[in-house]
Amino acid sequence: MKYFVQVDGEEFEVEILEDGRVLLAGQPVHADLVQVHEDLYSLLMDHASYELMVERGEKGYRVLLGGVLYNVQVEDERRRRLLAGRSKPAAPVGDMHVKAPIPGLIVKVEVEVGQHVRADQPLVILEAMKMENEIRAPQAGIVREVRVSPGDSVEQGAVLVVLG
Amino acid sequence: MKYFVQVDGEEFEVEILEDGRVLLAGQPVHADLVQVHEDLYSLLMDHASYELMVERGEKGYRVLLGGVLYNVQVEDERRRRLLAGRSKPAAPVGDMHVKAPIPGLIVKVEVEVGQHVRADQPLVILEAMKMENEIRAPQAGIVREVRVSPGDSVEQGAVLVVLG
Amino acid sequence: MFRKVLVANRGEIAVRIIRACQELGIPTVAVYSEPDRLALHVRYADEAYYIGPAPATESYLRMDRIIQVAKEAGADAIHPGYGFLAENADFAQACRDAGITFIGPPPEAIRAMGDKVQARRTMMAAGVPVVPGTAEGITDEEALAAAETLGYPILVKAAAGGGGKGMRTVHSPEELPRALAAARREAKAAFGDDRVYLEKLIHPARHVEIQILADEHGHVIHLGERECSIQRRHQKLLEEAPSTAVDSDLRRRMGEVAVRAAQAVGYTNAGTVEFLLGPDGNFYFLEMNTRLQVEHPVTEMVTGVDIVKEQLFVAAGRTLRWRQEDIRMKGWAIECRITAEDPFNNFLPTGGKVTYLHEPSGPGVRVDSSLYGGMEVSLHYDPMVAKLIVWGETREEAILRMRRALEEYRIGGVRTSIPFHIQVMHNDAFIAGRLDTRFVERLFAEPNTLPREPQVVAVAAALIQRERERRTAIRLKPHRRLPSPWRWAARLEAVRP
Amino acid sequence: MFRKVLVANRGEIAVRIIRACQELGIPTVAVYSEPDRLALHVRYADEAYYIGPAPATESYLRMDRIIQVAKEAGADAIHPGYGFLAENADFAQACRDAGITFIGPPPEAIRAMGDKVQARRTMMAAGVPVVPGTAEGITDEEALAAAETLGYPILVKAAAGGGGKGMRTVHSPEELPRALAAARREAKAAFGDDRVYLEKLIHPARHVEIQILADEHGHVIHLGERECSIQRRHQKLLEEAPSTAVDSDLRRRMGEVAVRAAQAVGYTNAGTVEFLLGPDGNFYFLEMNTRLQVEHPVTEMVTGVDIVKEQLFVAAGRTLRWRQEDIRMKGWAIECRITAEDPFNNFLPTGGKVTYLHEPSGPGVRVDSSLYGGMEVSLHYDPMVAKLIVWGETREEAILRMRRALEEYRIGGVRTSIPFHIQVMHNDAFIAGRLDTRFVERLFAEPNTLPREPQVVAVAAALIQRERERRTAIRLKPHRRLPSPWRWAARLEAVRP
Repeated sequence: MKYFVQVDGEEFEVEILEDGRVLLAGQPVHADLVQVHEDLYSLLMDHASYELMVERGEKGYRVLLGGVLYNVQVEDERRRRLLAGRSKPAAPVGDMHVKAPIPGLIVKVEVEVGQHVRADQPLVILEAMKMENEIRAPQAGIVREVRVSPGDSVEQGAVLVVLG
Repeated sequence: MKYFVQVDGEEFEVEILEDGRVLLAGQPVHADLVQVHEDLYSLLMDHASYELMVERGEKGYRVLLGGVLYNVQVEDERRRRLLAGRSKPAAPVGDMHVKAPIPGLIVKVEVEVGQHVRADQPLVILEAMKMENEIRAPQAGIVREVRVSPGDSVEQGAVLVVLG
Repeated sequence: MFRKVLVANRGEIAVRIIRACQELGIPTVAVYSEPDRLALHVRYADEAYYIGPAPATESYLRMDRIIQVAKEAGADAIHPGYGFLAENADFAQACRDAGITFIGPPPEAIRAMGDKVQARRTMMAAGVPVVPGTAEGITDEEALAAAETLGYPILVKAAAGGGGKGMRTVHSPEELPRALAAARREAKAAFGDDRVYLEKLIHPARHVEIQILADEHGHVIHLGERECSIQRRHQKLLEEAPSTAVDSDLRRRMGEVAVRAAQAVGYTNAGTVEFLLGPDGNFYFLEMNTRLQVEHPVTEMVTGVDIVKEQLFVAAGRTLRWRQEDIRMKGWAIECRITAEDPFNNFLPTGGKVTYLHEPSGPGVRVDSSLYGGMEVSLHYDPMVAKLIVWGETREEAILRMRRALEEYRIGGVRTSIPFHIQVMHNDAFIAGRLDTRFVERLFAEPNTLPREPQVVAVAAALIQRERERRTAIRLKPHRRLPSPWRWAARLEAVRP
Repeated sequence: MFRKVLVANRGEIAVRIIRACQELGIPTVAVYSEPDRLALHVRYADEAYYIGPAPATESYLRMDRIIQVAKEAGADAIHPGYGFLAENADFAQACRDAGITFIGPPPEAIRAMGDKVQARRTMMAAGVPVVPGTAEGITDEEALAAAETLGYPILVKAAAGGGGKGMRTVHSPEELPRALAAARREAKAAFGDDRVYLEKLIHPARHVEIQILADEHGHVIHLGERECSIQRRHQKLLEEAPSTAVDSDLRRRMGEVAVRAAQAVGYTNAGTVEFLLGPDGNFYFLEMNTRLQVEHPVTEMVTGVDIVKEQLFVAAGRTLRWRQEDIRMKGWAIECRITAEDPFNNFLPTGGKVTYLHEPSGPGVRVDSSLYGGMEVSLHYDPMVAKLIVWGETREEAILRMRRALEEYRIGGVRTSIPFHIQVMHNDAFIAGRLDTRFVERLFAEPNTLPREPQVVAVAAALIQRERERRTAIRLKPHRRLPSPWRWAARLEAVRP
């Protein structure tokens, strides 16, 4: 089976043969991966020893290796063939929900409905762990909704602002 | 429910009421036991803090606390009532199987069938971990069977000698 | 010595203090809140008392309850650790009134240093250099005028503050009103007091502090400096001792000033005098932390003095066991604060269950930790869950040792600051010892220079994905035998290139 | 310095050596057998090569394969650790022939010390005192006669021996034939050589050894002594430095003799000269271990010298970084060997899976360990899985620190020697420093004096039993809601006595 692996946007083709042999971009590599515990893996690749922490998310894997974080998506050849007929998935459209990353208290709301915001512009100030945390816009857009007011307590994951 | 707990042969009566209160020999104690992980427990008893390693065996519990090992059997009042009509369980009768505590190689057999042995007398010499280990008689008796010969490889739990 | 010591804290510092007591043969009493029932400090102490639900105001900040527990348990001394009640003069006074020794300075010294403006005045009178600034409790209008006189950039600080809370840097008059408002809000929330004051910003500055020990018989010594410039939003992340900016002459001068500062307020027990060290070698008193510091271990590693044990001796009325001339710094120590924060997501605090834990050890490595396998990291408390400290003969050895220790540290289930520290240990400016309080800001502005191995990650991810698919396939065909163990070997020599 | 170092070992010592290399910036190559794929040394090294199945003769003892891996990986040096190939002169020679540096003494020195009888002769010629005894390879009849001359008790020892294998103590002529037979059998099995010899038993004796460091430029120094009297069946269980029986004068004299012993065989690198120290202060050469010792960390803790790094420097041809007068012992260090053996069942080796692991840490604690959560402890190798080492300002502090560290150490799923060490740390003779090689024998003859808490155990067992019954009951009534978390609180203040 062939896998197309996106590592921080860079694509690698990894083929795993039925007998366990591994080809990276068509070249054989000697790869031995063993799970140590849940998210912890040991990989020996051409005798080099690596330890990886692998978190599974909705969109793929979040891999930590040697202090560097990699965001990884894996697609196998069957799935790629299935999708080949269709157009490439477009950039995300529709509204973007900005959520509270931790539970806390809304101290201040910095934007109003209808306002244009730049990427990284502060939207809301959330107090948690006794510190004020600025919640910033993940991308540019227009504020469609503001769902919180100063003094509100919010749970983790609560939608604070909707950008369009 | 009342529990009769034998700790290294000494009996303690522990009553656990429906509401969770605990009485030790009829006296209330403030006891809060929480499992940390599998065999590891934290107990707060009248505010004193203890950590116990508890292994479950066939015959009861093997408890390690502060470097001391306790062999523990627990019987609840229902079971005790059931057994009350019967005579006390007699001392073990019948044959005693002396087993290999670790896998290894039989180096020497020190006894013969028919021989009287004292408790703690060497029966067999088992080489394991490159050391010779003397397997001794757990109690006095007569050698009924010798199931191994020098040169035999034995698995853990293999019967070496039967005492009667 | 004390009959029994109550530790009025949680986390790694409670464990640290309990260990010191055990090593002196003193029984200990822990207190704990609802989520801390299984915390290491509860399990390691001789006795433990429940004091309330998770919020600190209902448990670890309940002076009345803690003193009541001390009485009930027969404890004749209380160690407050850091944070919570450690710099609360009322608590120190309440202990004294209850006939219990507060293991720390007298309430008068806490008060004298606790009010930042009064402390400045006292220090100026004692001949201790201070950063130019304003009086406390100024209005926004006064602040605008004072800032013009001092010259930008300036710092807005909370009068009752500490630990970076209620503190803001301001570069221009336009930013000032917003910064004042934010600082007042934070200060109000954290301390119930929204008074602020201004200070000239020394730039580029290092944050260098001097550890003090003082007994009740008039002896005050210092244990040299700690370099604490690596901070994010005024929170220290990483400390070392000694500092690459301090030579023996500067150490002696800063030490003498720090001793004078402690003497000026009748200080006893352990404390820390924080200085800003300017690029010209001038240093300015910032504040005195009238308690044990988080970063005390780096000083212990280079001086061989066990600061917590010394606190216990001194609080019991003993004479300091060390004279100034006995104190020598040997080698180099570095501490990384391991926090449950995601360095790849703006250091947001992360909770969760610790599913796997493997802490580093071996020569020259010390871990002061509150972690255990199965622990639920609570968002109710400070995100610092452990401290990794190393010692080396030289700074180079300490850095290499810290790298290997960080690489060995495995915490499953909770995101931590470990990758941040790995990055620092490979940063050229850090390795060269070129530090100031803007270090972290610059670090985040630069691209990460750690070697990237995307092809390794790609192969691992493909193998993991294949196994997931295989498991799914096996679940659909329950009669097929599950291969065990979970493993793929591609060891056939034939495929080797 | 070396380009790349291959570590020809496993377990904690492989980890120890890899850490030292990492801290010097030297890449490392691990080798591993089938069951060791996930061992820490494999995961911590830069590279790892599979060398064969579990039995050591097919993996860690395969000289040819190890040298082949070194060549393939481009390693220019091999560290043998201890055990396996560490004292194998043929291996040292094979490395030399392959152009690879053997990190240890030259093969000639290994040979000279490896043959116990030749070593005795060499030592006597060099003026090193030795225990009276016979030549090697004596017959049983010769042994009986010689024993009469030497006087009982005597020791039967294997000519090719080491580590207590093939060794027996004999108190009377009647016991001798059986002891000779057993010693020959063990020696044959372990070394393929059943020759034995006799030695007078010094009694009561301490086992005290001197650590040596020697470079290739004629410098030999010693790092003081280690006390290793706490042994069971000639296997060391616990070591300390310094020894309570050695003052500075005796240390100087033993050190000088040890240096002379090393010089007599042209020794280089790290080594240890073992002595028996009699009650009269006389000491006798026992043997020289021509390798790194298990217990080297206690010397590191009191001298500040990193012995493994020094081995690497010296093997690379550098001059020793220390002169004899630079070496000072500071404080006290104790090491407990943590083995997978059941101290409540005659120290029988125990295998199994490590289901929970929490290793101690904090000030003054070092753990050199091969353990990790999920590890399968294999019966194929030495049962020592970790070493717990503490340092204290004084011996008393070291003992108290060791107690708390042992109490913190939690290994689930595998029985270990930890309870034995707790008992030692509470033993009056140990605390008083009254040690000799019969210490363990006496300890087991005495009743355990640790405080017993049967009532605590009874309450815990009843609560656990109730929970088991409740769970069973719940399984029978699936609609009843399972109380969660698994916990019983009896906190109602009403029940407090």
